[in-house]
Amino acid sequence: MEVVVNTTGDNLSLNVRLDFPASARFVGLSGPSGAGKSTLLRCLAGLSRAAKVNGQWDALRIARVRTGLVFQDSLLFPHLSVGQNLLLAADFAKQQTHHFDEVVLGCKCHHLMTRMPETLSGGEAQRVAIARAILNSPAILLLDEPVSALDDSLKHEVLKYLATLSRGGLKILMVSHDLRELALYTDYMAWMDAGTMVHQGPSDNVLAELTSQLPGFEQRFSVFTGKLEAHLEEQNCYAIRCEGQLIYGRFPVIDGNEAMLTIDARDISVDREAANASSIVNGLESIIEGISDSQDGQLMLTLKTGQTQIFALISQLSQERLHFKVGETVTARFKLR
Amino acid sequence: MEVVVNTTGDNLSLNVRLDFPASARFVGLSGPSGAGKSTLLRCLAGLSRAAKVNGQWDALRIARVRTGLVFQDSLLFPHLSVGQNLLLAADFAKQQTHHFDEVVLGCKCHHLMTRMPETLSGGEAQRVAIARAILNSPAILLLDEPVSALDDSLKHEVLKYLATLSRGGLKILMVSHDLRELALYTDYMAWMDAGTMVHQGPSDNVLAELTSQLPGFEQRFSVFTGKLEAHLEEQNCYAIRCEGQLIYGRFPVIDGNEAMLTIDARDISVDREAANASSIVNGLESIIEGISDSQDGQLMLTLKTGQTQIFALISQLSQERLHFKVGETVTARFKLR
Amino acid sequence: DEQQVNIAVAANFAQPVKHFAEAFEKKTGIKPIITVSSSGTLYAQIQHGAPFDVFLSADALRPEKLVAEGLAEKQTLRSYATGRLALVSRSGAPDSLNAFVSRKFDKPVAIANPKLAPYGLAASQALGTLPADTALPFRQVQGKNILQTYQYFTSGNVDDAFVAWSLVKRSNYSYLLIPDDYHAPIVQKMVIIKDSAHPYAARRFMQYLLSAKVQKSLMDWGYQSAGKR
Amino acid sequence: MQSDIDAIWLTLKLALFTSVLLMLIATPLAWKLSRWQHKAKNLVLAVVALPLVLPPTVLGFYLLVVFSPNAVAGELWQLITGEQLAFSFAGLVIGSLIYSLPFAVQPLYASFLQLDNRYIDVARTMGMSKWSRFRRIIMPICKPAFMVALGLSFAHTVGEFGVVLMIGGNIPGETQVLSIALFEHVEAMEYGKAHALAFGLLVFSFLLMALLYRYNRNGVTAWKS
Amino acid sequence: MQSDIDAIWLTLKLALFTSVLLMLIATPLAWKLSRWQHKAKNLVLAVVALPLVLPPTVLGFYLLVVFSPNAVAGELWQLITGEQLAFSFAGLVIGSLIYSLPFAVQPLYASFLQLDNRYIDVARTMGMSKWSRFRRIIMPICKPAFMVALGLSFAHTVGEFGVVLMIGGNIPGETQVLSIALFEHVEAMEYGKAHALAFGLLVFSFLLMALLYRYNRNGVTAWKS
Ligand SMILES: Nc1ncnc2c1ncn2[C@@H]1O[C@H](COP(=O)(O)OP(=O)(O)OP(=O)(O)O)[C@@H](O)[C@H]1O
Ligand SMILES: Nc1ncnc2c1ncn2[C@@H]1O[C@H](COP(=O)(O)OP(=O)(O)OP(=O)(O)O)[C@@H](O)[C@H]1O
Ligand code: MOO
Ligand SMILES: [Mg+2]
Ligand SMILES: [Mg+2]
Repeated sequence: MEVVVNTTGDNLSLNVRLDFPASARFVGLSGPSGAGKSTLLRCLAGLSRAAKVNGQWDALRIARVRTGLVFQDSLLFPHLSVGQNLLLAADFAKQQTHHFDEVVLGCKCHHLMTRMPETLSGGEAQRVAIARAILNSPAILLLDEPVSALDDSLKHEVLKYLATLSRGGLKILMVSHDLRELALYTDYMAWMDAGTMVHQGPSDNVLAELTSQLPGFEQRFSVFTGKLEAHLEEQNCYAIRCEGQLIYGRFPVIDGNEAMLTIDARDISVDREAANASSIVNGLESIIEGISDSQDGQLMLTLKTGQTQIFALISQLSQERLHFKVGETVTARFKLR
Repeated sequence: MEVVVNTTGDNLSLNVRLDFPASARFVGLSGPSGAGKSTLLRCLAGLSRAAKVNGQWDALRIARVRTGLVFQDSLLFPHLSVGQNLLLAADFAKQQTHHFDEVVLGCKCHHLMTRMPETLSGGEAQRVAIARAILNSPAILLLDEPVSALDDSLKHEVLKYLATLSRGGLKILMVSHDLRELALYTDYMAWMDAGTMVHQGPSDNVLAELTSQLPGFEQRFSVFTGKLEAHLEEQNCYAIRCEGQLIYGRFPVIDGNEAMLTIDARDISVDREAANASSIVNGLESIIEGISDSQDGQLMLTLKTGQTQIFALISQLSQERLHFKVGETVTARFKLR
Repeated sequence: DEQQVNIAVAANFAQPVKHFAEAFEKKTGIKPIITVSSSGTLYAQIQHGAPFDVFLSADALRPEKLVAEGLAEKQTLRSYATGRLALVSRSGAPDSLNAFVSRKFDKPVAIANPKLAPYGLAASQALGTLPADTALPFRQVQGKNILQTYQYFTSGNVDDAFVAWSLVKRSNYSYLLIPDDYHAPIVQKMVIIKDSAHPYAARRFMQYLLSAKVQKSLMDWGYQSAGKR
Repeated sequence: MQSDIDAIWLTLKLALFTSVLLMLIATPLAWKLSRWQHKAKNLVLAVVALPLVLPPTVLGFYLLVVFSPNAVAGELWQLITGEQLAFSFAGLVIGSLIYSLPFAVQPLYASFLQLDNRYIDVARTMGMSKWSRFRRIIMPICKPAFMVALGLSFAHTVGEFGVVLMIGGNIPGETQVLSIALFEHVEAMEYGKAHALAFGLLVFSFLLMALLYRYNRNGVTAWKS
Repeated sequence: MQSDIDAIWLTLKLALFTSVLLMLIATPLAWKLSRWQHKAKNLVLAVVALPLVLPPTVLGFYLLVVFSPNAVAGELWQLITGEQLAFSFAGLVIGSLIYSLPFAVQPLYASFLQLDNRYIDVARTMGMSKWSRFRRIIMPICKPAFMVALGLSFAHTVGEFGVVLMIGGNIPGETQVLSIALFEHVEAMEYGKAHALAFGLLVFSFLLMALLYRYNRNGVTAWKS
């Protein structure tokens, strides 16, 4: 996938190049409010005459194929019932790629079919809008914060359904402010600011990059990469050889033989003595490279093992007890999850 | 605060009693999509003629006082610029409770004043809608998913600003699907489903109740309550005596002398031997009361110390290594944060 | 000491009345205020209390009806002019009506609506004098009144029209004056309204209109004087 | 020419009175209709449009009958004001109001139907009175429709003719409006005068309308692109 | 009476032709105008409203001049169709179109301005053609305005009188419409016939309009409460 979009508006000049492997199926897009995410989707959907859009996504020329767009507001046609909205979309599909009832069920709007849009709750309208876009059978589906008004369990059900569709061949570009949501469901992601792409790549890479740059400690991540050693099916996790040591994770990003795991700095603890009888499975022997100043009662240890940098956020209280020093060898530990 | 709302619509019959101490300032409201949250807010704002609304919130009769409402859609007046929208709201305020520039800055819309609403991004419009409601100087502010379209850092800035306002005396009832967001910023919260209140109380209590009922393991919490022993200002944390043992946390909910801490089950690890040289500060000796079946490679240990129930989510891998058994005495450990 | 008189006049006689009114004002100092409309409209308005003093109708019927209904002074009912019908033609006036109907037509011929305008009635009577088997070789279009009928002609949409002599007398168009025995006389009558606010001025205006000098000059306007016939 | 100037002045006065009064009558009527959820609504809407299907002169004739001191309405009016309703300025205004009512009511009605009620809800929570809501929210959002209603009823009153002729009586300086004066010029074949007056009327109206529609500019119109 | 029946039939035909043609002309015009961001827009809008300010008879007179075979338009028409434009049904239709144009254009224009463009964007991403977007999205959302435009122009054509009278020539069965027949009855003091015809016209029009506005029922109107 390689798409270039250029446009200049009153308040934003958008110059973006999306560059992902052809295999990318479910791509995330994030960035601060006002970065131009919605504008980019509008351009990709061919709604901006001024914009120059070039490129293709897995042999689909962006400017040619049907691109469905779910707007940030649901924008259901107010004169049609939910069912009629969906049927209209299906009517104008070039081919029926998806089974009507399946989509309705996947987007959890089976009970809303006879309703008029103005009687729907926020989350209900959002689901109908997603279903409508899918039923139009686009080659590429652009989603602008499609699950922002859904409760957690519905959100995950819908996202899982979208992930299923993307595995079935539908290309999805989804805007969201929830980086974890993107990390969980998308395989690639991009982060934009002020009309330009700042980061893009495999979702976890981007997350790691992002978190190492964010001002607050709390959002910093460590990224562990290495050869995929095993898939422990029964335990439902993967073993990865990272810097010569085995670590385990449930949701690594897997790229052929390589695997990658990202862990929040706040989820990593540091031990001086390797405890053996702990439920914490993962431990990586490493050397303390840096210790930050305390900030709000917390400080960040930067550890290193081989080429891998590990960030561990510990409390000032434990530092006062343990007095970690630069150069010391410790174990960075984190739970398997 | 004690408010009773009854109304019957085509698709929902709402029968709700909100019951919080008078001291409640910042109250959260959550529940599945379609539960009736937005409908409840409309009733409280006096927008539903059919609804019967009775009760008061800290001496304010709900049906009498000015209740500002930020709708799920921003609904900025399309014929007025952002600045004019805000000025109009301020014009119709009964008294100027807040400083105009301060609110504009607090809601991060200082750079948008001359814009027309249709040129705003989703998040920009949301912030302006919040500012507009505040500038109208309501006695009670009702917010319907007000930060759902904001990126993380903006979201927290705006929520912090709202928290400041609530400390300044403004009563806020906020709907959100993000339970953690609610736990962080609200002091009380309610959870509703199908038009009725299912849980309500101090936010962390409700969270704990909720998480123990949720089907998935991942959202289960432990709640630690006890006497507030100390506020370690330098370390920026609080010490709480829970079941005779000292635990530390940065953001407990404090109610006079009592304090309360909630910890995700996935953030608690279980050790057989108490490790001393670990950056994990908190450890509570407890007894294993139950071990769940493995599900997706994870299992839930239910521990007990005194009256406190602790949920710890551990991996199947570590259970295979450590073979925890019911009745065994272990240490539940979690990081200070 | 009545300073004005309100005159309601049928459209076809508006021009002469305006002319006479000027002279009348100069002579008497009474200011005539002239309202022009179709006779039918004026009649309906007077029926419903219009503040007119004198009504100059295009026919005899309406003033007589007003008298019969007790809305006008019976003793003031007078004919003030007699109209004459003319056939105006762009391709040169025919010598007679018979010669006219033996022409070929590629446009309709305009007459006034016989139900509404006395000249229309006269025109249809005139056409009715033709031998019974004469099929008229043209389509008729009808104007609401005689003036509209004349406009069909002047605007070029018809080339022949039956109009009032008064309309064409001073024009450059060639016309045939229809002999006045081809139709019932177009007697135009006037009457003073019963509730007139200016009965004295109205009488003076009436007298002025019937004065020999005015009656004699009617011919210049395309009317015959009232007394004739 | 004096009579032409009188007629111009009278016409302006009539059109202004009528269109302004019409807005005052039509706005609440259209609003109520748009918020009314009753079957009879369609009937009321149909009744409002009815004056249109009668030829103006005929409508004027019936109004004349009703306005006559012999009729109840005319008698009542005379009792209250001491003046006759027919052939008076007030009569002209009433006639024009009835004839132009649909042009004011119906565009407003359509626009009010299209309005998103939630804007009004927001205004209500902001403590705006009914009148403030109307003036500061509804009116500006529906401005195009107000302009259309005002423009159509003004123009129609200027050009209207049959009704006014019938109930006004074409009395110079009192009820002789421009349209009748113009009509007279045409009828009297004073084409020079007629052309001048028609041209003047067109230019004047054009300027007035252009001015009116200019206010539409910064309406709710910007193109979300 | 035969002539009255002819007149009724002709009136219906004229009103139907005019209002349907008017919708076909007014809709794209109003749409273009509502999407046009140019200063000249106000001028065009003003021009559209202009026919209204001329008294119908006067407008009719000028049309008569233009329709005449001596004028360019009339000559061209005669060349193409072989028929005269004045006194023909086609002429009536053209005159009515011009006179009723503002009633169709302006309500549609106001409604199109109020329409949220993003609905059209959604339709566009759904692959709808221009025509589908219009028929399945724009028209239903703006239905109240379409009803108003159709209703006003139909009613106005039925009642319109001056223009038709002037350019029609009152030819029975060809250009003698109901309004003229009704006018004749009134002027000829045949009040009984006039009342009967007026009453019939009112009842018929009322039924027709009520039917028309019924279609508004399930519009975009439900009360979000
Ligand atoms: N129609 C418009 N006219 C002018 N400026 C616009 C328009 N639409 C958006 N903008 C501006 O362009 C910038 C990008 O807007 P966009 O909606 O793409 O942001 P976004 O990344 O989607 O933000 P959010 O997360 O808040 O939805 C913003 O500053 C916005 O104010
Ligand atoms: N105007 C209405 N007419 C009929 N039913 C309605 C109306 N508004 C809401 N409902 C229904 O009432 C129920 C509650 O709606 P409400 O908007 O209060 O939900 P909510 O809790 O805010 O959900 P969400 O989180 O999705 O916004 C839903 O089933 C909704 O479909
Ligand atoms: O003046 Mo008339 O009433 O047209 O014969
Ligand atoms: Mg956006
Ligand atoms: Mg809601």
